[in-house]
Amino acid sequence: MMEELFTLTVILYLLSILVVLPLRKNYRASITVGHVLTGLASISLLAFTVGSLPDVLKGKAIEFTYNLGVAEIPFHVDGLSLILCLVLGSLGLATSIYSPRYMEFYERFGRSWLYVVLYSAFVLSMILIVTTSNFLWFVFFWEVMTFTSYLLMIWENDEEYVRKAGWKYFVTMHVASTLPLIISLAMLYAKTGSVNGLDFDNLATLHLGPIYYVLFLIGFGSKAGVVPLHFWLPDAHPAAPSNVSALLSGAMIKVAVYGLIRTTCFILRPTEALGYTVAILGTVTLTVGTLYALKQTDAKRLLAYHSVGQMGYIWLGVGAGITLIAKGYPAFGAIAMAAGLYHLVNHAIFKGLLFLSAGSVLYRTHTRDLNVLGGLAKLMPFTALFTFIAAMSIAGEPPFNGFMSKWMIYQGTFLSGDGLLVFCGIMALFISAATLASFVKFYTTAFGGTPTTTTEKAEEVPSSMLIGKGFLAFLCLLFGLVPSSIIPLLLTPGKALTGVDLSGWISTKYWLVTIRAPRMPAGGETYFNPWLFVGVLGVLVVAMLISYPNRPKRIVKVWTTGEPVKAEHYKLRAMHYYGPFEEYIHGLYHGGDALSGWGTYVCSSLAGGYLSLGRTLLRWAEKVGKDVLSTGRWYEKNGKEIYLDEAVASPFVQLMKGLGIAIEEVSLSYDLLLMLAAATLGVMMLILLGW
Amino acid sequence: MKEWARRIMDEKVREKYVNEVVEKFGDRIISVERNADNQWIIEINREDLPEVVGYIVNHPEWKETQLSTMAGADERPLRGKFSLIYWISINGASGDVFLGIKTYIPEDDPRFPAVTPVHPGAHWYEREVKDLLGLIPEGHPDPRRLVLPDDWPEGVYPLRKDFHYTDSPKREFTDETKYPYREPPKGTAVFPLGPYHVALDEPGHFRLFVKGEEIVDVDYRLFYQHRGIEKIGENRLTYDQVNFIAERICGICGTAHALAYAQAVEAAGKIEVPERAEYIRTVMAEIERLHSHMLNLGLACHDIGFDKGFMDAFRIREHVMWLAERLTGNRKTYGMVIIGGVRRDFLEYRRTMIEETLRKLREEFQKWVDQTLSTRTFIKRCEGVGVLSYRDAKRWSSVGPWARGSGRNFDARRDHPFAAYKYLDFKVPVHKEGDVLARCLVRAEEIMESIWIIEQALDEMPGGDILAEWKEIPPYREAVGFTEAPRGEDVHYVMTGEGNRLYRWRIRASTYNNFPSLPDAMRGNTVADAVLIIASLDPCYSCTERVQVVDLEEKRARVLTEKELIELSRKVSRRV
Amino acid sequence: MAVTLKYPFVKLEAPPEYRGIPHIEPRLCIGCGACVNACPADALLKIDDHSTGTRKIVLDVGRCIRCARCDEACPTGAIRMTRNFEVATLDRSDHVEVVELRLHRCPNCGNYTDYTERALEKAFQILPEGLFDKEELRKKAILCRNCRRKLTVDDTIEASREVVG
Amino acid sequence: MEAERIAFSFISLCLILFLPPLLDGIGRKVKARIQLRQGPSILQTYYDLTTFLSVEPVYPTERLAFRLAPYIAFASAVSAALVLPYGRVIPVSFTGDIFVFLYVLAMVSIAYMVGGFSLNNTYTNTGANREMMMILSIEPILGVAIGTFALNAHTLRIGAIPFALTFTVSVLLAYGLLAYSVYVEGGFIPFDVAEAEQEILEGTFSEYSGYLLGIFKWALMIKRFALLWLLSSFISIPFVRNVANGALILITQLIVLLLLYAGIAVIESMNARLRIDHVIRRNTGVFLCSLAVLLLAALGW
Repeated sequence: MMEELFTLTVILYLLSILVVLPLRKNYRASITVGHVLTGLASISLLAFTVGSLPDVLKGKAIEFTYNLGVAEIPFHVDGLSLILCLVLGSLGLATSIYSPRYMEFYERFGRSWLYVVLYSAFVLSMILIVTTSNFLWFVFFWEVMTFTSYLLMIWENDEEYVRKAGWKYFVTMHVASTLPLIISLAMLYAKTGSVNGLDFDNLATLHLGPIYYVLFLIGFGSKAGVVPLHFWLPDAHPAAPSNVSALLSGAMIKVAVYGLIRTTCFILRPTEALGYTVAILGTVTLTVGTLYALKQTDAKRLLAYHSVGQMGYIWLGVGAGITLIAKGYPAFGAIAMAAGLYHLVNHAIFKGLLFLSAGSVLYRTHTRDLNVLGGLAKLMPFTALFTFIAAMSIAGEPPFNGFMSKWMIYQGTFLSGDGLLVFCGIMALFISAATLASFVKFYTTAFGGTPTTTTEKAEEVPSSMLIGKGFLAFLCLLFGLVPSSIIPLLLTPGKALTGVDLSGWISTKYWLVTIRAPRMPAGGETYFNPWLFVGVLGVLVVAMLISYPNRPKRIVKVWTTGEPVKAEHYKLRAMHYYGPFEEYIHGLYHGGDALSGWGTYVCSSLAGGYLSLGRTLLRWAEKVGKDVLSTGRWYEKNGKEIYLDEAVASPFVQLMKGLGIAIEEVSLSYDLLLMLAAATLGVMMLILLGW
Repeated sequence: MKEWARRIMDEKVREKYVNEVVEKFGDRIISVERNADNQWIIEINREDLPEVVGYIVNHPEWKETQLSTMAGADERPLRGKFSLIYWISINGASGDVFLGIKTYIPEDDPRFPAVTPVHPGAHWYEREVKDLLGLIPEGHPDPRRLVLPDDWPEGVYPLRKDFHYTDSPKREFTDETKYPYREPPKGTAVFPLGPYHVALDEPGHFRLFVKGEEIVDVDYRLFYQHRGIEKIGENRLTYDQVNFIAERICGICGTAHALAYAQAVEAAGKIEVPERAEYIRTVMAEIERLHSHMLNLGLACHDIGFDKGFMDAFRIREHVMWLAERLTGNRKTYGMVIIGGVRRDFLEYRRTMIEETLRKLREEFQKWVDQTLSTRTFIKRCEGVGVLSYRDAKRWSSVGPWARGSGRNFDARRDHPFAAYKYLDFKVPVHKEGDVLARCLVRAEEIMESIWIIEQALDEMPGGDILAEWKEIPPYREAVGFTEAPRGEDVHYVMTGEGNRLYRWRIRASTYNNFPSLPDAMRGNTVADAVLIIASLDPCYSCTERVQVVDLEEKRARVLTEKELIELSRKVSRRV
Repeated sequence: MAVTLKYPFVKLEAPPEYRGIPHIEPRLCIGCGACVNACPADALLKIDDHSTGTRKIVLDVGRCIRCARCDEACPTGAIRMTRNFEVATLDRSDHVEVVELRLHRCPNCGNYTDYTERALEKAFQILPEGLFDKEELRKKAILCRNCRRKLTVDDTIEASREVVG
Repeated sequence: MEAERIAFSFISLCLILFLPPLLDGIGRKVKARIQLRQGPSILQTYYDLTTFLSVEPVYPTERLAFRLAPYIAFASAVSAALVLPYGRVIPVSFTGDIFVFLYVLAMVSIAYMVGGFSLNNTYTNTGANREMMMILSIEPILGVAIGTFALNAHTLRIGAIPFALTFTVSVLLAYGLLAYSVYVEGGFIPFDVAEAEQEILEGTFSEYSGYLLGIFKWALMIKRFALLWLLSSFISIPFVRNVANGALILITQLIVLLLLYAGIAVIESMNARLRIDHVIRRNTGVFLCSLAVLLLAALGW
């Protein structure tokens, strides 16, 4: 039953790809139709998630295989996968509702159908990544994800900075993410010697050396934007259209976390060293990322830096979990890991929402510069409300979801009884204040105060976009107020890993969460009851409002101490928020700059080599065929001679064909890059299959 | 007379200065006249103004030389011309000379080359002349309105003789009449300070252009409380009556102003003041310095939330106030000084009273200083804040503790010994750091010096008369009177007139010379320090803003812009 | 221990030298107007009414600046600085003191002179003894200026007659 | 038992709502005495508050963020205070966790900031800006204090920590850190930069008036009360942890609280206000030193 729902999802996505091709001439129609289909797909995915919850909670996993005739794709959906499915489903749904109107903003670029193709391919690839149980397919879809995301990212390819960012992303991903994975894949393939041997449960039986830990850490760390491999992210995510940014920040980097847990915990064994590494990497990441975000005045860049920061939280939670499990506190470790995953889900939701809000602002005011924005709360009340909810969530204010996950992370670190983890927790606590600061700035500069010359003409965005955001805002509240709606699912990976019974350690009634830690004195359990809190708060506010009704009779001008001052001169600019603080910690920024400077240097030098490689590849490609289309054919034709595994090749070739058409469409400005992308894919497959 | 005073007041020394100027500009000087013991008036053509004034003020050897005051007068009834006179004082213990550089400006072409480009110290003077007499300084960097209220009609010049002091031209307050403030520099916000601000004891508007908390630049608007004192003094008060309004120019430095005025008239009228009177004047001036400095130190503490220091300073100050009350009959407006001497004598019992109070004062204040300077947070706030470089202090002709905190070493008491100072010994504390702390220290040390001065004066005070009889003061004689007020040198320029009345009276309060340098001290500091820096200037707005006929009522009327209230207040002002 | 007082609830004594608000002692005032000339602030006014023959000396404490010039100028010590400093009031008229005096009337022509009877009396009082013939002087002095001039002229004519005749 | 619970809850609610002004009044009186003044009556703060609360406010904007801020601040301050132990009773225990307490308390500051930033007014903006920087600089220190407690007592439950603490060097030092951060969070001189009156006209408050201002000030007083009550409970409970009688514990807490307020008044009157950059520098220094405390705790000392 459940497989069908899943299949339906896949089919709907593929359908959306095919349907738009005939509609390629009509921009709006094609996008709308495409997104209706993706929306439906997301719904069915959600249905699949919900439907398979009961089994998964019992610890069972859903297994099934697609037989494409030429090849078999095995699937294994357990709790971990389901968490990601939930994320992808809800985010996919939100963006599908949001995008049709939003993409009007990019009408000048045309190529609507290509957008839909890429969008579907992107989301679908992610869904398949988190569900497939074969490492080969995992890597393959991984590369497809990278590739499609890259194309979406450079959508505004007439902008210099976009091309640069895309280039940076593309190179970094291939060097730092794909390469390690390919290598590990190759090594594993060498060990097992067959494609089926690359199934996860089979790999889990092998005894694999520490080198794999390193490879996976690099591979997934760079994708997740973990310091010091984060430098590409703040450039890349803002470059994309906001709805895509939402997916990039909301979903894609989470997939990396999935990969990390899946490989290091399920294929390999969780070890203390690994746990500490992940936790410390997380701490460094959340510190650096957020403190940088504090300085940003470009709305989307600020959000992107926060993606780095929040990933740090997730890694910290997961790392603490791994450590504790490895140290022999399985139950509490499971809780800590659940905390990390909880933050993963929450971050996907509120960061998606924030990017969509930033998109709405961009959509109406055509700027992302917080210095010139202002007073939007009056003009876009609903956007303001949703943004506020998201901002409070990410700042971790009760009773929103961000608080619940952060709170659990604090429990997981502070109660671990391990000095190092406690220190990480302290940094997390400090950084959550920094997050608050940064989002107070984000909200108040864009929405507070009186409208500026830039914003005075803005109005509320179309309802469809609002619905998309409203859905996410609702989830923010749901997961904040009813933790029991998600925590059991989040606990399953930990359970599956440790196989302990968590009853007595953590109990979640509908809203009450109680946690017990090892060596905790009697009556020392920590607990939080969001509903009661909201109740008390509400009662008090209402009581005060009744006793002191609050309705302005007349509005007077703000006080300028007696001499007239123009309103636009009478506000703190975004760039001046927290000046003294940033000034004081500028040394840290200095280090960070040096770091990312070094990163970019490496990146660019690599890029240089990469480019020359690309040129040769291009010449070579031209020799065999005018464009990638023929490159694809070339694979098919010569497949036999190099023992090319048809099963692998055929979907790949399909994609190639699609790209062939794509290149015709895409302006010359970046078809060299496209060529490179395609060529790299080819080369990788060759390396991998030449084994 | 003490040795140091004799050295300074030596005739040959004085001649030297005048001669050097005369030689330098030989035939371009129209006339040189010695109008008083230490004052020369050198008449030149208006074209030469910047050169001559610039030469003297920026003279390499005469280090502490500065522009003391500048007065424009409407001498059309006498000569059919306007006149300008720049008074430059030679300071720094080098010689007691005031040079008045005078020039005449024809009625039909009321323009003159601005001195400000060569010496910024003339900045305000020239703007003021433009406002009040309609003499246009050409090449002035900032020709905006300075003194007159925003809605005062163009082309009405209150200090011209054809403007009667009860006149009140038609005014309405519209958007056009708003003051043309500078646009904030790129990427800065405006942080308006005043006129209504808790930490400003009097109205003044400072427009801080800030990047976050950092002050990038400052624009200001003062002169909210012009009371037309000069006009009134010239039109409806007799020489003696003027003394009492002079005393009320400022709430704090009453004696300083009264004394400066009296000395100016005495210099013009060649009136000999009895020695005992001079001693009493000295004591009064020092008592005033005591309470003024304590007030300022207290306020400095208050502005940074150090209320213990604030309250203690005021508690100690109370001794002085009480003393003043016993000696003169009032806490502040003493009504002591009058042309030709003083009005009340110190009787024996008062003398012992003074000595006791001073003893108490000395030890309590010493305690206060130790306590405050040992408060780390206080030092943290004052050190390195609001630094005014020596160069700036000189550029703007700053005076008093404000300038002495920046290493300018001059003090009218020592450099132009007036009253009884020539008979006394005292130090002039100078600090080089130029920050708020330096100014506080200067004031603290000056308090100790003042106590010492009073003690000397009481010991050496001779007997005799306290008031000199004087009959007639010859008309159209010019002179300046100068005192070292707590905030620095006060200079009053008088031109005597007929019928027991002044022809022209120019008051220059010390703050007038200090204010223009405030932006230089503020730049680069944070918003938090702004108030403290202003306080460390020890501003005395009402001193600074005495000129021109606008009654306070009328100002209020302008703010409310209510016609009938304007009418009503016009009536009130007529009654004056 | 606290140095401040609960002021309005405890009485404050001003020191003996204190210059508080001035006060005119009507019994001593002779309406000479010396104070009016001395006052820099126009707090004192002199208002004559020749029809009814009254002179008002008006003191408005609201305008007074406590300079005590009037105190110095007053020949009879009628106006004195008190030690009272609490002048706050809800009614401005509480600040005004008026002394009303009768102007001297010339017994001959019946016009009012521009000095008061008391001023005249005072003048007689301070006259040194034995210089003049009191009676003669009094006969003359009580007349107004014109009548006095007339009288003088008449006397001269009288005298000349005697000489001629 | 239940009756006692209700009684204590009621008493504690009264304390939360009506004690803070009195404590403020005591502080003012002490300060006045140190400055050799008569000073206002101890009840002065009540008078001020009632005056504020009886006046209709003047609104500079109709923006909801601005209008609701005082109410949110008040509500969160009270609800934060409600999770603290009074005697042996916690009035409304929607949480026992110290982090939740801190976050709820932080909502007062958030209300303060959102209120201040919702206007075009550099005074309110600067106030809000400073408030945020204060929080930024003090958070790590609080973190270390709590971390040390957690390492020592293995729990984060406010009610449980003081009972479970075993007194070691690190714990005693952690007490110092807690006291310091409470003092800073409370915004007492020299840390009152966010409401600096002479500099920025009390920051955000400069645009509030009437009962909105009243509620806000009240909220701030309650916030201070909550912080200091936390401290006083941490100080007093270990001494009376074996006393069964709740009333006795409550009284000890009250006494310690009063002593704290008096002591704070003394420190306040002996200091000038710091500048925000000074505060940040000082707090960072304290934080770096406090890491040593954490190390000690980790080593079990």
